[in-house]
Amino acid sequence: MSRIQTRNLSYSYSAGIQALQEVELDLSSGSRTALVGPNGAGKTSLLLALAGLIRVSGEIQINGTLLSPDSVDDLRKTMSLVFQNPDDMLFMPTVIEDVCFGLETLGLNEQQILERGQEALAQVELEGYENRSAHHLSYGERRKVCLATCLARRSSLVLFDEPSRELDPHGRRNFIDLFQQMTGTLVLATHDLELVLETCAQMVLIDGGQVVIVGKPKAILVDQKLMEHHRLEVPHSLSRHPHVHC
Amino acid sequence: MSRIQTRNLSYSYSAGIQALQEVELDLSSGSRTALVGPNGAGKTSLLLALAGLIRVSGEIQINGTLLSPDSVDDLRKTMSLVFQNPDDMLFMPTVIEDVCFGLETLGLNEQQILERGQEALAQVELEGYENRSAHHLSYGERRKVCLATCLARRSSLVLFDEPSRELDPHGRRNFIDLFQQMTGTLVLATHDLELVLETCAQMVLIDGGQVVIVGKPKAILVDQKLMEHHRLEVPHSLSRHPHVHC
Amino acid sequence: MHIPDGFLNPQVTLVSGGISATVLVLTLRKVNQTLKPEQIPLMGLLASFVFMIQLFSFPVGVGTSVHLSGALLISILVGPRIGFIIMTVSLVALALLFQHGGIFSLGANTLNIAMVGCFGAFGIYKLLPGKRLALVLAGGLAGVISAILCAVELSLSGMLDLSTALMTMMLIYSVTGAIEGFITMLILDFLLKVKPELLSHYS
Amino acid sequence: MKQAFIDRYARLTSPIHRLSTGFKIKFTLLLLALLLLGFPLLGFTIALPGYGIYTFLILTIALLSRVPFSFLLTRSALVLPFSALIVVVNYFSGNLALAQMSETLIKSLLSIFTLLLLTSTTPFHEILKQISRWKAPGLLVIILAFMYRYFFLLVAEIEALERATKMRHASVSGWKRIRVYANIVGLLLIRSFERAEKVYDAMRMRGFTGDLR
Repeated sequence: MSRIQTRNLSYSYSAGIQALQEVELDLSSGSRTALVGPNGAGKTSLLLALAGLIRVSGEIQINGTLLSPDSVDDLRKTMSLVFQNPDDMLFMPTVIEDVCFGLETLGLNEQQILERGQEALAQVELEGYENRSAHHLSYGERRKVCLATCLARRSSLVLFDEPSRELDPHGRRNFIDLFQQMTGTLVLATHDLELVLETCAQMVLIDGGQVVIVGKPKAILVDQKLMEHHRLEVPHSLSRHPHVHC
Repeated sequence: MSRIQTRNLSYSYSAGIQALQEVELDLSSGSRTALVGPNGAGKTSLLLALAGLIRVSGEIQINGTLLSPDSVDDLRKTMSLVFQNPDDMLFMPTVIEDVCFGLETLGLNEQQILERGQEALAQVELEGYENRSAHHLSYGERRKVCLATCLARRSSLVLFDEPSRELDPHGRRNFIDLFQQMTGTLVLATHDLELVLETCAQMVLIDGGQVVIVGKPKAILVDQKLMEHHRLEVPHSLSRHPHVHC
Repeated sequence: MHIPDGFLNPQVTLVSGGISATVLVLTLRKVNQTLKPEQIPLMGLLASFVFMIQLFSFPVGVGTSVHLSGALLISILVGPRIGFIIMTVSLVALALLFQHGGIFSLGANTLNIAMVGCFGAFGIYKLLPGKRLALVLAGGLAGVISAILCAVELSLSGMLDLSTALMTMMLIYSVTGAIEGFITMLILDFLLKVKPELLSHYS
Repeated sequence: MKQAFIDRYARLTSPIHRLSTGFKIKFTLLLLALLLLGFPLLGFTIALPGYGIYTFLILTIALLSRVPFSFLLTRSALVLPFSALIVVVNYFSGNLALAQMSETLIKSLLSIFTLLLLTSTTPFHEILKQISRWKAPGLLVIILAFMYRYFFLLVAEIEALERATKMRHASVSGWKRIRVYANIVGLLLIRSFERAEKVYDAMRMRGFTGDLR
């Protein structure tokens, strides 16, 4: 379990665009938080910052440890990031090699690594896929392999970037089921507002690199004015005027 | 306007997987049809088949003309396909070159080509973007440029592959507005069932390469058993038991 | 290694430029005869790929980093002629956009990198028996040829005397060439496991 | 990867940016020909006044173009490793002619600076348009166009892959790193082939039959 605290977090691209502006967050250990905002709001930048993958100004503390060039390698041992595009995470010739990649840095021996990998594959219901090449799997299966890489690490902090993107309803349901079983602090950046309602007890609305509001999803997402102001929409399950025709 | 008829359409990958099986469809001229099904159902294959981009067995007639190696070049002059990934469609260094690419094959002169291109950009509200490069645009803007390439061709048949994929709610709303203004026969393959409800009068449920049912979206999508059987879900706006917690 | 502008004298610049231009024109003519439409976007994307990997140095520890020219790899996948065109285009772009190598020394660089890499390394690789070790050998031997060319160009331009130039360039090019061959082998191993149909010529 | 910003200043506005592309290319080539071929052919060894005038000219152009000097200078410095190699080798073989070396270095810096002025004041697509007006082979032009377009995607893909490896391994040995590098390059190659197929489909949909005008 990891608590995340950020103080005065700012980040700008080299082109001078401010992607994050003085972000202050305190996500308690074991919490499940959704980052919601329009495209370009800074959601992905925030995830990358928490993972120490971009240089930001301000402070990030993970479970009390300040994220710094010295501490980042150690902190990453308890942390996973599930990328938006599964193909960015899967670069080994076989599924099991992908799932086990980097586990040796956690101080495991070969036997343990393999066990962890197989266990993780079982959790995502991909037993028997060990020696297949991720490249030949369906999109939904590749997403599952990515999840397995995180599960194998048993991270206490998992960051998800658009985890339901491009999944069909069944694959999305599968993800939700797995997500519900996961322990640890979970942060997800998403456009899928129904997903937020279903899985997260807390949400952070972010726009223009700034935190607009933090609170319960149901309370925030129902506010039509707020949603429209930030180029979002009230999700159908909360809306009283569905846009359905025919 | 183009009527689409298919007879006994089958297609299998080189690996021997049957992607389409005896698909029989008759989409009337000017209709708006959604192709719905789980990942791997054959939606994209069907679009590619209609565009003559893959070799299928069986017959496809577009507005009465049989699709064949001889007729395909002519048929494509009245047809557009909006790809899932905008980067596959935007391959030229500037926006205007992309929008105007291939317009000369429609028998237009340089002056007309440029006019068409600029008009199409205006329709998607991207005036002034002519000399920008696709890599400087946001994802939503790139999707719009893709739409502009179709608009510039004034196609009577437009095929869309996952048009709302990865758009934020605002970008999705933008697409819906444009889609509603388009004339011609429109076919879209999508997982976004709310989009189907909102934009299409007709849907084709497809699974395992076979057409399961053709009918009104509202009538089909509300059938929970049918949806679950085909790894789909009843959309929230039709559902009586929203999965919302907290 | 890309020779910048300023290091070659006019004679060497003109002669190497002339040779490269002639070979390019002949290759283009030959390729145009058999070019399939679907190869056109492929050549563009592969040029982008080659351009990228020449810039993308990968740290391998102890302060050293490696990068490929890609010539041997591309030639194995799409043949030396198309490979040569792709390599030449990427050299033009590297010079124009990244100042890797000059514009007037483009002829020499095309000779040393593209021509030797595509026709030389690939030819040697085809002649040698065995496949995996042949890649390393072909890379290394092609490196030696590049070294000789580079040394001759620089010494004719009065930059280095021939024997020193030969020794230095031989050392640099044969090592980097062999590394190129070795990494090419690793890449082909990966491709064989993941997408063997790309390697129908290789086997 | 910071170097991903190619032609980043090409969209500024300045008197130099407004000049016609054709003129700029011809003028740049003329300048370079004078510098690299002309002076020596005319028999100058160290033509100090010549270099002086040349330097003055391109510094004036640079000033007018509003392209930051720091950028032009850091990019020009890319010739230094090669120059250093030549100097070091000459030093050890005892053939170091200081005057000749410095002239070479000056020439080299000036030529790179000149070329930079062209590419920093002219968008790449304008250069492409111009050379195709001059009847450059259509195949070469379209390859260059594709290369430019997809370079940026590749940069983003490599960045993402690097991040993914960083997230999962703090430090691994050189051997394993080389293998990961090979895998990543292999993966990018596969993607290039696959993207080429899709792009070809997109081109076919818009009437492309392989004819390059």
